[in-house]
Amino acid sequence: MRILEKALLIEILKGLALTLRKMLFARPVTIQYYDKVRPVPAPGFRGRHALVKDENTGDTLCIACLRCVKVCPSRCINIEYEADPETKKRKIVKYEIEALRCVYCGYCEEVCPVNAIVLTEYYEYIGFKREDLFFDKEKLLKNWDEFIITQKRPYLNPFWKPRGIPEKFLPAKKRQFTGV
Amino acid sequence: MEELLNELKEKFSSVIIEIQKKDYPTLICKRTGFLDLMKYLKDEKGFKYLIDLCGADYLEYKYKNFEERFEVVYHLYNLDNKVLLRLKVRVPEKDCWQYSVTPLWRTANWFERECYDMFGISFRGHPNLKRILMPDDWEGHPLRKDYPVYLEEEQEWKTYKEFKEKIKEQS
Amino acid sequence: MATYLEINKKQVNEEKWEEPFYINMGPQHPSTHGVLRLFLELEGETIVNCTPIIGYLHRGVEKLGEILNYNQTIVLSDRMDYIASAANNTAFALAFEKLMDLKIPRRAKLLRTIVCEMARICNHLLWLATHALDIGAMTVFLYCFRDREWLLNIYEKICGARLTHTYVRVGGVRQDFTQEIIDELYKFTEEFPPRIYDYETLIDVNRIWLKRTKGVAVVPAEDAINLGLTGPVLRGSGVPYDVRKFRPYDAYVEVDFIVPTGKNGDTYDRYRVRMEELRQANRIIRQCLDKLPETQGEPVVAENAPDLLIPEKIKKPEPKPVPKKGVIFKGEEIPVVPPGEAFASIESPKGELAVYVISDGSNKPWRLRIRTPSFVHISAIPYMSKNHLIADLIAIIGTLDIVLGDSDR
Amino acid sequence: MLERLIYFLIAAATLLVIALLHVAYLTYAERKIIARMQQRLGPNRVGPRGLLQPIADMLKLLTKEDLVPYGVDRPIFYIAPFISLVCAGTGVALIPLWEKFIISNINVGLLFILALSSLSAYGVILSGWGSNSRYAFLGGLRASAQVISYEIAMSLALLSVVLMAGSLNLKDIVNAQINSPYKVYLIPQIIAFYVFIISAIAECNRIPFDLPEAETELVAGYFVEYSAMRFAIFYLAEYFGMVVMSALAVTCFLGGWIGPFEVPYIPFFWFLIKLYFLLFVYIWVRATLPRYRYDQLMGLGWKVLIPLGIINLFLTALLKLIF
Repeated sequence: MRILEKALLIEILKGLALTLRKMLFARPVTIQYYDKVRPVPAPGFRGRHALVKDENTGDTLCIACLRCVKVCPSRCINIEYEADPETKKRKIVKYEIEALRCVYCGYCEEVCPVNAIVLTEYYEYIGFKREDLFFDKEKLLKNWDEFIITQKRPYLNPFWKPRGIPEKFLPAKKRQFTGV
Repeated sequence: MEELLNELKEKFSSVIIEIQKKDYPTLICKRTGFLDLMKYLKDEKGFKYLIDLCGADYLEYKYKNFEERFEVVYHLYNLDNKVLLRLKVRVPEKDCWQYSVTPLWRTANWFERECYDMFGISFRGHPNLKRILMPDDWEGHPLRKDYPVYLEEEQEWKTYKEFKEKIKEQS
Repeated sequence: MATYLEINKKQVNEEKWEEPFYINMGPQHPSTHGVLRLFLELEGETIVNCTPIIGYLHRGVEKLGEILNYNQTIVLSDRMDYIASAANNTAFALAFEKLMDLKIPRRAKLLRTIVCEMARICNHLLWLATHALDIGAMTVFLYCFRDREWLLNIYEKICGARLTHTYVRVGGVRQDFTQEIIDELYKFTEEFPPRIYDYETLIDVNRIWLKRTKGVAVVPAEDAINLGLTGPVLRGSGVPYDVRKFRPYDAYVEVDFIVPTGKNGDTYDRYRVRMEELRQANRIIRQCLDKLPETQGEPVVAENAPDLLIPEKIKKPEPKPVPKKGVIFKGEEIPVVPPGEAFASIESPKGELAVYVISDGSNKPWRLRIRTPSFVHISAIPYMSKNHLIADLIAIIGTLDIVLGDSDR
Repeated sequence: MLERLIYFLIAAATLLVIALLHVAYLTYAERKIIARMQQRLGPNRVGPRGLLQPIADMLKLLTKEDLVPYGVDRPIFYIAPFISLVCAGTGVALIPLWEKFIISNINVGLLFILALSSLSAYGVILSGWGSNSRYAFLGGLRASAQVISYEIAMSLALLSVVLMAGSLNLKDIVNAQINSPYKVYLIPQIIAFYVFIISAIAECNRIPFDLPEAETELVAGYFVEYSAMRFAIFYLAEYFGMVVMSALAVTCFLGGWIGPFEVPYIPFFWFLIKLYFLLFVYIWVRATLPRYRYDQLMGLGWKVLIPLGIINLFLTALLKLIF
């Protein structure tokens, strides 16, 4: 029996049958990119950076606490700020992210006490020069504008208020946060 | 576990300086006679599997209570009794060497090469002590505490500098 | 470089007709799985000597770990074994938690176990794909990738990234699963086992596959332990050493699974072990999912876990009763992390991944040592490939399941 | 005389163009079929459903830089691809596509094709030798050993066909099949067919016997150093070889142009159907099977196929003697 099976190439024929079956009946699982784009990434996908725009002032929400600068493992965030001498309120002068250095860990959005920075779910971005992927404040705000019009409001990024993290880990402002 | 430690302490009283019990029992050993201890552990006590061998640099370490600068740390495992044992040997900076355990565990071959590469601790009796991760003509030992994390331009790898100049000439 | 020159010097014996045939396999070669370079001395097609040369992907993770805080170091671990990064994350986190003496909530443990086992399936699928492709069966490659894609999509929903997850943090995990993820994972565990038969029909009993794998690169158990081989490679030789059983971590104590072992220690046995592990991993995921509702609503981070941004200094809290005169409490710094050392190891899909960390009280590790399975496995290539053919060398690289990011760190 | 020459030239040119188109679209078919077997899409960008892909590939390869590595043996390096192509392609002229369409009806047709396919090994060996690359050299060595050993098995398989037909002329072989009780030699010569198909796959260096080029072992084997047009020619030669070998199998075992019923206006219909099926088998096998190891390949050739061929030949001769 064994010899017969071997001589008749039974196991090879089984393999051939499998590939033939796949050819005739299975549908391709790949898609041709750009004719068809894969469905929108899951909420919380860590894609292009953006600074959340304050609807009222049209400026960023950032309070220049520098937590994101400190937590960034690849040190790709650079902030310059000036402090108001009277109120001691800080104001951002420069907010730069070097996207080529970023490792997309999402720590910055998680530690931000006011939910000013976000890694949006937008992933199809390119640059022809290095400067194109060097985001300054204007570009980051523009990224937000481009992103938010595609979203349902209010928008809440999962990393702003991670599921299952006890409230005491979150800064006061984040606890009641429901989205922008 | 206790029995083993007591037995070792009796038998190798000249080798073992101290026994600590933190997360795993730790033997702090002297260099002389260390190979005998290892051989005993492997052949008689069934520590057949060397999980890890690494170096550590204690330059300006805050909680240090010994003089020597380096430490070589061994993690041994007994597959039958499920016992993990940590051994430490302190190596002074001036004569920076340690006995090789490659004849006992073949795993140690590359671990020791890496330790030599990163800390400059040479291993006596190693068949092929060469750099492994860094290029052969690299200067310095990167994991030492006095080795900078960000290199200055003049500290760059020689071969790379020559290569850059060569490209400049050609273009 | 040097190896080549050294050997070149001693060769070319003019009196002799034969001169050894040297071949440089890699660092650019389709089947060395990365930038591994093998310097081969051949006699015909038989390998007389094989010298692996590594270090082309050396990024200094151990050194970088010394300037980043504990949570940031986990980001580095993603880039080591980038095929199963969740397992690396867990290994790092376990060592740090041991150091900080944290108690992890049960839910976080279950979640970690799930992502670790998902990583195992991902890794074994990729291993099977490349191993089969190396031996020439190209269709298995695509089928494996098809199924791996599904898992990556689930990963994307879990943590927002497909490859470099950074899902585990010191003290727990970064966020909880949603019901949607749990449902999808259930669906996956239902549908995955039949898909394994797809691959097995193509290669399992195929005479060519058997000829290429049976009796190739046999490692006896004694030698395997001595060489430090771990994981499926060691279990293929018949040693049932599995960190999940021997030193259980996370939720592995709660779940029921079998550690498959081989007999002969050849390439085919290692293949069988890994195929069986795919099924076991599927079972473990299933059991963990079943246990998840029991822990509904639990936090996923330990009570006293450090923040993501571990502060550089902590001031000692002022004691409530006023201290004696002359004793200055205010402003005295206490260690952020208890000084000391910790060693933790996990059964990563490739083998035993051990992390040894020494702390000096600051928020950064003083010394971070990572023992990676690939590093040890590559060092076994000279032993395993002796007197084999070049074609077997490809099978050996495949069966060891190495990733150069893992070995070079 | 002149008339005959013109007829001959036109026929040869037409055949060449058709054969080249077949070869080009064979690459397309291979990519598409394997893609579908692996649940992929396959080429679909150039033209409708990617139908112009082979032409785009060809244009791309022709316009690329012709790289000559340092230290190669130039004349050999230049000429090797052409040897392969010519040897593989000439065979088409001898195949009787139809009763009345055969360009060169010589009496030793079968022998000539065998000779050509042996010669095509020269292209492989020379390119391996001339490239001054160790991988190419190993590929060349493997190719020479493989081609020589499988040549024998193939000749033995064909020899039994020759015995049955009593002629080396390919047209006569087909005619003999038509007059035989089974209409095709596939049934009485099933063992020979088995041996022949396996040797043909090996002869064309296809998976599972693609040792000389073994992508994952020797990178690309003998043509690792080639680029642009010369690379394309090697590629063409390989697919030409497949077409010729399949056509030979159709002629010698599957009864050439005859079919169960007559198809009007298309005399080549049955020939092409059989040819396409065999080509599909090549691709199908490639999508399914892993690769043999070098020594196992040799073992299979010498220990299984050649004895089988000899036994079959002996049996055929015996039967021929009795009946």
